[in-house]
Amino acid sequence: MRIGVTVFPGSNCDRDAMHAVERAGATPVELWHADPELKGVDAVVVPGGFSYGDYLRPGAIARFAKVMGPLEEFAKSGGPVLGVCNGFQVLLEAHLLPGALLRNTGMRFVSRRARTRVEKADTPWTALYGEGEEITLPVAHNEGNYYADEGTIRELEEEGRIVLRYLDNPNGSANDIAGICNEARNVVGLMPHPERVSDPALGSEEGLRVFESVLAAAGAKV
Amino acid sequence: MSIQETYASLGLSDYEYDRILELMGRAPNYLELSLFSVMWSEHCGYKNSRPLLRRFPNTGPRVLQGPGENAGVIEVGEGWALAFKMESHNHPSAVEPYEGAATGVGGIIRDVIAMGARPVALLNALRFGPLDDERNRYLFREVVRGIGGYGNAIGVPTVGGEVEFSPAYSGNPLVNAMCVGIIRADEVVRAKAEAGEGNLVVLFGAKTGRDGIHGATFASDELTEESEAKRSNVQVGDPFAGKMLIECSLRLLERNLLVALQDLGAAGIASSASEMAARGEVGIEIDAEKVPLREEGMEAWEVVISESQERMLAVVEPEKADEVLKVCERYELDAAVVGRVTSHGELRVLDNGEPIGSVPAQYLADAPVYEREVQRPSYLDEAQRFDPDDLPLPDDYNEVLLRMLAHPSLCSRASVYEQYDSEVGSDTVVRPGADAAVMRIKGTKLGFAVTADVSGRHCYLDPRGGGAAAVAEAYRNLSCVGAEPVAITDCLNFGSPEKPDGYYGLSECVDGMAEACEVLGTPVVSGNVSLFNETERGAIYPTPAVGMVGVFEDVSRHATPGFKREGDMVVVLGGIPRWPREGHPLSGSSYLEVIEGKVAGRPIVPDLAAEKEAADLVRTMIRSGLIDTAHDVSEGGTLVAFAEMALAGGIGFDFAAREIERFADDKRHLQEILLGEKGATFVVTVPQNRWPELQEALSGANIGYDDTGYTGGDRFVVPGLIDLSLEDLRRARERDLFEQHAPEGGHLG
Amino acid sequence: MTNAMKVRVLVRPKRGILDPQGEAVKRALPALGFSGVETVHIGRLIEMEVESADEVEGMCRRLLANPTTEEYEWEVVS
Amino acid sequence: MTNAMKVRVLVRPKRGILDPQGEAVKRALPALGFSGVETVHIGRLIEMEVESADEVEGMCRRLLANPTTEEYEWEVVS
Ligand SMILES: Nc1ncnc2c1ncn2[C@@H]1O[C@H](COP(=O)(O)OP(=O)(O)O)[C@@H](O)[C@H]1O
Ligand SMILES: [Mg+2]
Repeated sequence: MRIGVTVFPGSNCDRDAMHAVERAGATPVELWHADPELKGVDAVVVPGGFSYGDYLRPGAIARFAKVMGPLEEFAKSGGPVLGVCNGFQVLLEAHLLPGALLRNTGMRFVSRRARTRVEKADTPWTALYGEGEEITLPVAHNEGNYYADEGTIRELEEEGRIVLRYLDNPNGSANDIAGICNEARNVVGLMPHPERVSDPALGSEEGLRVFESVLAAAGAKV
Repeated sequence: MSIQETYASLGLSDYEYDRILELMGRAPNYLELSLFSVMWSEHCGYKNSRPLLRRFPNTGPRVLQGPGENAGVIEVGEGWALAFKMESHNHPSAVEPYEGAATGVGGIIRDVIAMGARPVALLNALRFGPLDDERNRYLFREVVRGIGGYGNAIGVPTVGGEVEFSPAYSGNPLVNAMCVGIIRADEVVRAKAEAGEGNLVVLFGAKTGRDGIHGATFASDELTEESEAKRSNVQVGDPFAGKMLIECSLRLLERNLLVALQDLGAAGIASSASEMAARGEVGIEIDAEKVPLREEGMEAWEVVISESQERMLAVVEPEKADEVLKVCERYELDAAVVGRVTSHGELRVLDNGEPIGSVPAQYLADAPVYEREVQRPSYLDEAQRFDPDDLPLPDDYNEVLLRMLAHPSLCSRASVYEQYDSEVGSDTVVRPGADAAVMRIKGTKLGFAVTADVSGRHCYLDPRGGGAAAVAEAYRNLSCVGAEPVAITDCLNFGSPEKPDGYYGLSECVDGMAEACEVLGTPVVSGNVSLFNETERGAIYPTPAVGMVGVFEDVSRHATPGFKREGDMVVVLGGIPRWPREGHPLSGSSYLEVIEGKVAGRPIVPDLAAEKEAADLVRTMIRSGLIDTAHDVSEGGTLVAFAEMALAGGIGFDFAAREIERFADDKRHLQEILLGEKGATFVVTVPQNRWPELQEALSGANIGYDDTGYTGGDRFVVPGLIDLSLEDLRRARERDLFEQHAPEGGHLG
Repeated sequence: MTNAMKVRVLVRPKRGILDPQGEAVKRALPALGFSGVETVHIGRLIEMEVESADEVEGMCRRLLANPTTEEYEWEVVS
Repeated sequence: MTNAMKVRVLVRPKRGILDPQGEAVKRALPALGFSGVETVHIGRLIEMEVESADEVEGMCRRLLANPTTEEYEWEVVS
């Protein structure tokens, strides 16, 4: 399986995402922001970082990058897409997911481990977790405070589209939301960084199954 | 302005100006004078410190590059090497803390890139005045935000550092940043403009503006609209451009497109070009009009000494220039051929073909050297006077421990390092909070550890001992995590060397450090000097920050300070202080400062041989897998070390009653055991069934040790003296150092 | 540059949306001795020189403001 | 709230000081399909309701703007 990893100017978790993809047993493929093609990949990860310096608003400029056109089509046709941290912000700005991420209520960058609960295992990126399973993932962000209007939040709750929830909310996020998916469930945005805990050498592999899930999901389809 | 006023405003002395006249055989013009002024500054020319720096050992079996390049380089193994350096940004941070700190981080990252290395770890050593002052709080908050703002965005993890507060730094904060980069040993790039004549000079990165041009000349002008517009600007960092610069530089090197590479620091193009020329023994010509500009109407001299951030200078073979420009375009960076390498040996600036200044690069590289008078300062006798027997005995150890743990210089640093991304890059094995950060090298079993240390208080009370102690502490910290210490970088933060007091501190600290480096086998491979750190209230404490790097053959064999299991034996290795005492472990201690409000006494002079023996033993035991839990005893003594280990592991501690009973009648000795700071001491734990193995491992060594208690439960107990829950300890120690601070967006200075 | 027009765009958090920055500033004011501030909201100021104002509305809608959380207004200032 | 006045503060990077945000946005615009933008500068918009305007100048100087890198202007809007 080939998994694309987008690289915008200022992306900085792209290499980490590729490393996790490799560890999961897939082949990472760099998708350069200025090239309007997905090179035939089977899934796409939009990694974290500070695309375009986070200037203006995180993700606001990146969503216009040339690679985003084909990526949006891919997402709409059911292709598995995962946005992590800044990648989540990009997917929100691109309206592939609803809502927005505001400044952390503490007004500080927050970098630490967050305890979370996997709420839904019926997405291609969480298939290998148990529903209700608690995992500890790193967070590192300035704008991770998920916001959407009441109607949207209700919808997300009712449709089971909150994929990951904080057990110790680090940023003020509505309903402790750490990750959501779209209606079709193929597009997932996560604020925490599963790729950073995908290697036993770093003391934890709790995030690796995110990447293994998409392989398993693809395998199931074949 | 008279000529004398002009050179004085550029920071040149009469003597230096005469020297320039003599060298040049004519009067220099303003541009040339500017070149001398920056190249002969302490920052670039080390005119006050060069003879002192020669005292440092700088070679060793793993040293690939010692001082003199943009960063030092050491060998790790399997062809991997590490480039690292520490640098100060004290003055800019005092003026504009956010940008000062941010550009400090950016600058040190570029030094590492210039060696061809990929930056993989950042550290910082910080000093501020006490937090009860609004300005100090503002500086602290903004410096930390600036470090995070830059490091987080550029995607290099900030994995360690240190922060302390003391009135000695009020108004003169210290902001030292360190960067470690990784590189293949055979691909180290040197900033030499070799391959001589005909090669081109390419400037790439951000556009050039009037940033940081020595505003001195305008300072005395009347402020008119025009002079205001021309005034030098505060330097602002752009981590986004910085990130592009890293990727672009590494891509250029990977594709073998560069002959030499150099970052732009103080005095911008002029100093980088002259350094390259001097090192390569060639000349360089710069066409000022070819430099991409951000502002209109800049004069040629401004262009070549501007300190705009996020720029690099490269020497390129002519046939590769187009390819270089194309790569820069891919990373959306400005790039232009701005000059060429020549054989005339001069740094020559041209404006549309007209030479507007020309100086032999060697002259610029050859700053005058001052050997200052060394005189023992009078404050020392007074400060060292301390009779431990006058010290009150604590009547409530519970309160003592809680107060110590809550003190801003001893409490948890989490509120600082949780503002830093410490994991981006996916190489961080041990995150901030331990004695040293541990990093792996992907695709290998190798790893490295890195720490930054110094005690200003110790250096103030005994400069030579304090200098040695800083190196020894770094050595301990690396050994505690299991790394083999290899080499150091340093940043010498001192007051004025023109005052004998100040020069004494500098000279003594350097001697102490040099001796420690010698004995411990950790040469100095890079560093930086920051002098004149003084306010009207006097000089800062002598503060030689030490950044030490160590290596692992197998990074999975490392240790951390947190207790791991219930029922482990807790052993003090190096032993608790014995009587009759050889020195006073409470002299100059944290206890004395925190509880008694005194900075006094002469701290115990480090026993370097003992430091080495104990640390090496700890490392050997970690490597062999015998221990996985270790912490050194430093600020706050064993009591604080035990408490930190209990909190880090979330497991309680019970001091063995018999140990306490032994000293029941000797309360002074007990106080020294619990709170003294004597160096060369570690706390380790072993499962009880491996205690014989530990004793066996220690049997041949000339090191005292005491089994002082057991891990377990959720209380911290020293029988008859302390009985606190871990929750009590946590509440005291885990304080938010920023809690009463104003929010972002604001100035509030 | 000759016939460029200056445009000023103000982007502010939508009413009712959490504004952590504004809140933080409001909380800090009393400590500095400033009283009588009832609300504080913090947004973005964007100033541009453009050849024509035709595209400004589109830029605001698509790029400069996030319609989920922000509202904007713009004007030609010279 | 009854007799509160609304004050608008505009804070912008000082002239000549690098404005990385503005630069990056300007550089990105053509690729996003927006042409004809010659300069972009990004600053802060602060809107407050205050009981009196007497202290606004002081707030700007001490908290709302950083005098080293930013300039500000303010006005009462209602
Ligand atoms: N300014 C800082 N930035 C990042 N990490 C820091 C900073 N200050 C302290 N730390 C981290 O906090 C921990 C405790 O620091 P310190 O008390 O100085 O340790 P030690 O006494 O072992 O040298 C270390 O892991 C250190 O790296
Ligand atoms: Mg330590």
